[in-house]
Amino acid sequence: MPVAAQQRPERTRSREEFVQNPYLPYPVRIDDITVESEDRNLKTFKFVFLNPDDEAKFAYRAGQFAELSIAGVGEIPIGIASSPVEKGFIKFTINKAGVVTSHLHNMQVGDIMGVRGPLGNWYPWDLLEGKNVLIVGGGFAFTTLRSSIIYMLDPANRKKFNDINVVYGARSPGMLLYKNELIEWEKRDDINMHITVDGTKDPDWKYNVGFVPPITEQKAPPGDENSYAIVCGPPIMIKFTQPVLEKLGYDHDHIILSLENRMKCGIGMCGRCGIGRELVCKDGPVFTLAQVNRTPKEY
Amino acid sequence: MKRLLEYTGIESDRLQFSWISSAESTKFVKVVNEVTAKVKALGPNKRFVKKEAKVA
Amino acid sequence: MKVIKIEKSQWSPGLEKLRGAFRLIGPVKEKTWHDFQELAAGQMPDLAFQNTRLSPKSLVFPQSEIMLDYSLDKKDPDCNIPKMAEKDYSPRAVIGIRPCDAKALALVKMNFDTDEYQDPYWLNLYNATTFVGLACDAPCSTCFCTSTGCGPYHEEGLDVLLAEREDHFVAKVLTDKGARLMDSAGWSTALPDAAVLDQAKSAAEGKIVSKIETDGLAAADTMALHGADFWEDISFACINCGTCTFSCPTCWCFDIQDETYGKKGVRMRNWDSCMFPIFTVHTTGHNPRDTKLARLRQRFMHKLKYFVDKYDKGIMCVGCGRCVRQCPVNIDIRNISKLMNNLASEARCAVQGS
Amino acid sequence: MSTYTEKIREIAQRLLKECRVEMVIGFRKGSVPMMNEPCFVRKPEEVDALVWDSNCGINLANYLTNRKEKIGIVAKGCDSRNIVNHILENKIKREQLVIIGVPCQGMIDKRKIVAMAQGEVLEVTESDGQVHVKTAAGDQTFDKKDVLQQNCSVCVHRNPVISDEMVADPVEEQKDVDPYADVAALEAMTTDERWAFFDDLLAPCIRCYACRNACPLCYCPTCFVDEAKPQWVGKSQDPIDVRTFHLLRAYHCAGRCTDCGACERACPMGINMRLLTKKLNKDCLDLYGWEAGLSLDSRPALDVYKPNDTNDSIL
Repeated sequence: MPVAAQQRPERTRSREEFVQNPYLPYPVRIDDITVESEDRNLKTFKFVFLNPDDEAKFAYRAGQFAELSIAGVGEIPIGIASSPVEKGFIKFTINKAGVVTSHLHNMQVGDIMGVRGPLGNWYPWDLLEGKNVLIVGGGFAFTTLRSSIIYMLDPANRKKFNDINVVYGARSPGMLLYKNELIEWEKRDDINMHITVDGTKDPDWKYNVGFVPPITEQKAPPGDENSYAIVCGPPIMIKFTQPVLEKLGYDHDHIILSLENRMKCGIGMCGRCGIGRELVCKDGPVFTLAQVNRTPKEY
Repeated sequence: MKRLLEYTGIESDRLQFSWISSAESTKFVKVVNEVTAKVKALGPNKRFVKKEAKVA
Repeated sequence: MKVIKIEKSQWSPGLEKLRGAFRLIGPVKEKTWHDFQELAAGQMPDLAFQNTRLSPKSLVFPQSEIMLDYSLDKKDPDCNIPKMAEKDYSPRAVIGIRPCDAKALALVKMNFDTDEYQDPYWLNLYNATTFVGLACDAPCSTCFCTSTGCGPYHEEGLDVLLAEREDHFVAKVLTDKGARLMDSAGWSTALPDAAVLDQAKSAAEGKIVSKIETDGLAAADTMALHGADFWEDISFACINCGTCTFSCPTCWCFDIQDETYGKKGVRMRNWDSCMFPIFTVHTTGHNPRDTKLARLRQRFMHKLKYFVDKYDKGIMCVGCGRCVRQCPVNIDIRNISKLMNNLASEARCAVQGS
Repeated sequence: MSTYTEKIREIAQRLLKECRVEMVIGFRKGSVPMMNEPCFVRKPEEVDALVWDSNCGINLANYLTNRKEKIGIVAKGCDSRNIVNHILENKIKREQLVIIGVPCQGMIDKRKIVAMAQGEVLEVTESDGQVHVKTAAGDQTFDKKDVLQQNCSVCVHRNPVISDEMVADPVEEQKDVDPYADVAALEAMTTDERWAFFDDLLAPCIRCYACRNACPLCYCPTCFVDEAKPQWVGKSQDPIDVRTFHLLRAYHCAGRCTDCGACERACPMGINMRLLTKKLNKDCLDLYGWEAGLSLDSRPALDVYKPNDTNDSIL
C-alpha cells in the first residue's frame, strides 16, 4: 500500500478538511543538471524543496514515481531515481521525448518548478528481505533500479538481503546511465554487476557485449523460492527477458515488473492508466508477472 | 477562408491574402500599408479573442 | 425518517425562503429538452420532465474547471508556483434531481473520495449541495434503473425525496442536510403515515419495462470476457465520439491541461473519454488501446466488470438510458451486457483470480 | 421501403454466395425508435439482419476508410458521393467495392418528431409518405415531407451517382428547391447579427466530436484538435475554443462535403453545424461551379488550379 495510506488520520467529512490538495505540487528548485547520455537526450535533474518541511511529506520508497510539474507546460510521471537513503534532494532522469520533457531539457539550474508525490506503490522490500534479488534493467528505465540498488547497498540495509545480481544494458557505452556509480558497484564484492551494451567499437570496453536477455541467461543465478527478479525496461526487452527468467526457474509471482502507461492525475482518479481493474498509477506501477497475466495487456 | 470568417461575423478586412514574390519589394510595402490602414479603420478586434478561458 | 406534506400552495413561497440560504438549481426547459441550470429570481423548477438531456454530474464535476492558477511573471516571488484557484462554494440546493442521477453521484464519489486521496474540487462542490430528489412516476421506455440496484423511488445519494401528487408533494427527509433545508423552507407539516410512498414506489417500479442482465458478471473471468469474439460485431458501428461518456452520470474520467495567457496561466481539468485515442496514447506513439474495438471494449468492461470487481457495489450504471437514447449509431449497453452475461454464465469459471 | 429491404438482402446474399465480397456493410434494426445500427454481414445466411427505412441517415462511407477487404456497401445518394470522394482521396479503391445503390426518399429527423409528439415516442412506422408515431399519450400521423431532415428536404442528388447494382428504379430528383436558402438568409444579416447567431448556435456544444467522427471526410490519424505539439486549439469549453474547432473542422471539408447531414444527426445537442459547411459548398458552387463527389473523373475544386480561377479576395 502506498506510504500515504498509513499516515492518513481518521477522516471527518467537513469541507475545510481537504487541506492536502493532491493536485498541488511541492515547489522545488533545480539544483543540478548532469547529462547522462552521449546523445544528450537523457539528463538527470537534482531538485531541492523550497519549503524544507515538504521533504518530510515527500518521504518515499524505492520504486515509487512522482509527477514533475512545470507551470504553463504540464506534468510528466517519472520514476524517482534518487534513493530514500539519500537526503536533502531528489533526483529524476528524464528522456527528452514530448512537450514537457523537451521544455524541461531547456531549463537551467535555479529554475523553479514543482513535484507531486510520492505516487504509486514500490518494490516489495519487506517481502524481499532475506531473499536473493536479481535486477534486470534496460535503457533509461534504470532510474527506479538505481534508487533500489543504493537503498539495498546502504550499510543499514545491505545485510537484509542475500546476494544481489544486476544485469543492466543499453544500446552503447555512451547510453549507459550513472556510469561512475556503475563502475563503483562493479568493484564491490557484495553485488555482482553484469553491465552490457548491444554493441560497441570501443576496443577497451571491459564488460559484456550483447542484448540483455542473452546476457541474463548466461550470467543471472537460477531462480528458486528464495529468489526474486525485478525487471524494468522497454517492452521489447521485457518480452524477451520473461522466457529467459522462466527457463532459469523464476516463476511468475517471483518476477516483479514496473509498468508504464499514459497518466495525468497520478492519484487513481482520472481513469486513464487502467489495465483491467488495476490502475497503473495507484495499484502499481509495480506488479508481479502473475498479476499482470490476470489483467488485459493494455499498457 | 475570408468568406467563411466574414460569414461567421468577423469583418473580412481583418484577414488579407496576397501573392508577393521576394523580388516584389514595392508591392510588399504597398500591401502592408493597405492592410494596416484597413485594420486600423476597423479598430481593435473584440470578437475572436481569448483573454483567458471562460470556464467554471 | 420524517415524512412531510408540502401543499402546492406552500411550494413556491417555500422556495423563495430557500433562496435566502441556498442558490437554487433545477430543471429548465430548453426547446425540446431539459437541463439543470441555476434558477433566476422568481424562476421555478420545471418538474414536468422525464429526465434532463445531459446528466446533472456537471453540477459537481463541471466539464471545464480551473484547478490551479499561477503567475509566470519573473518579477513575482511566487512565479511558477501554482496555487489552488479561488472558488465559490456557497450552499446550493438542487431541486428535482432524479433518483438514478443521485445514486450515480454516490457511485462516482467512491472514485473522488478514497482513503489515500480526496479530490477537493469534486467534494467541495458535492458537500456544498443539498439534493432534493423527485421520484419518477412516469419512467421512460429506455429506463432500466430497477435492474441496476436503483429505482424510481431510490433514496441513495438524496437528502430529501419528493413525490409529486395532485395538490401536494410528499417529502421524505433522509438526512440532516435535508432536514435543515426543509426547516429553512418552512415545510414542516408532518404526515403520520410514513408508508404512504411504498404503494406508489411499487407502482412506479412496475412501470419500468426495460432491464439489463448482469447477474453473472461478478463471477465471470475477466480475461475470458476481454477475449470474447462478439466485440468486433458490436464495436463496428461505433464512431468513438464522446457522446455516451459525456452524457453518462457515472463517467468521471478527466484530462488535465495547462493554459497560459501572457504573464499568468491556469491548470484546468476537462471531461475526457476512453473513446478518444489520445486518452491512452504514450509520448512514444505507442497506444495500448489503438483500435475502436479496444476502446469500446474498455468502456463496457469498466462499467460492467472492472468496477464490479473493484468496489463490489454492482455495475457502474444506474439505468438512466441516456447513452442508449443519445448514441448516434445505437450501441445499446443492454445488448452488450446481455452478451457479456451470457458468456459469463456459459464459461462459469470456478476459480476467479484474486 | 420494405421492397428496398428485400432487394438489399437478395443482392447481399448473392454477392456473399458468389464470394464477390467478403462483407456487406449496411444497417440493422435499432433497439430504440427512429434509430438503426450500422453493421456488417459476412455470411449469406445472416443477410436477414439488413434493413432499410427512413432512419438510415448515418453515412456508411465513413466505415470504408482504409479497409482492405472486398466490400459490398449499401449507399444512398449522399453516401455514394462520399464513396466517390473516398476513392479520389485514396481511402478505398474502386475495385474493392460493390456499391448497392439505393434511390433515396429522404431520412426522418427524429428531433422534429420528438418535438411534435405529445408524449415519449414509443414506436415509429411509415407507409407511403405517411409517418405513424405511437407515443405514451396516444398516436399521431405526420406527412413524411414535414419531418424530413433539413438536408433531405432540399436534396437534389437523391439517386446514387455511382453504383454496381440498384435496389430500385431511380427516384425523381427534386426540382423546385433551393439548397442554399438558409445560407443566403444568414448572409443577409449584418456582421454583428451573424457573430451573435453563431455564438448562440455553438453554445450547447460539449466537444464530444460526434460531428467529426460521423463524417467520412474526417479521417486524419491525429486531428488538429488532438495535436499537442503544437497545440492549435484549447481543449476547454471556452466559447472561442469551441468556435475555433467548428470553424476549422468545417474548413477542412471545403469542396468535399456532400451535405449528407450525418454530423447534425450524430450531434447529441442537435446543433445545426451544417450551416458552416453549406456556406463553403455554396461558395464552391458560386466560385468554381463545383459540387463534391459527383464523378470519379474530375478532381475536387480546391485540388486543382485553373487559370480562370477567381482571385477577387487576393490583394
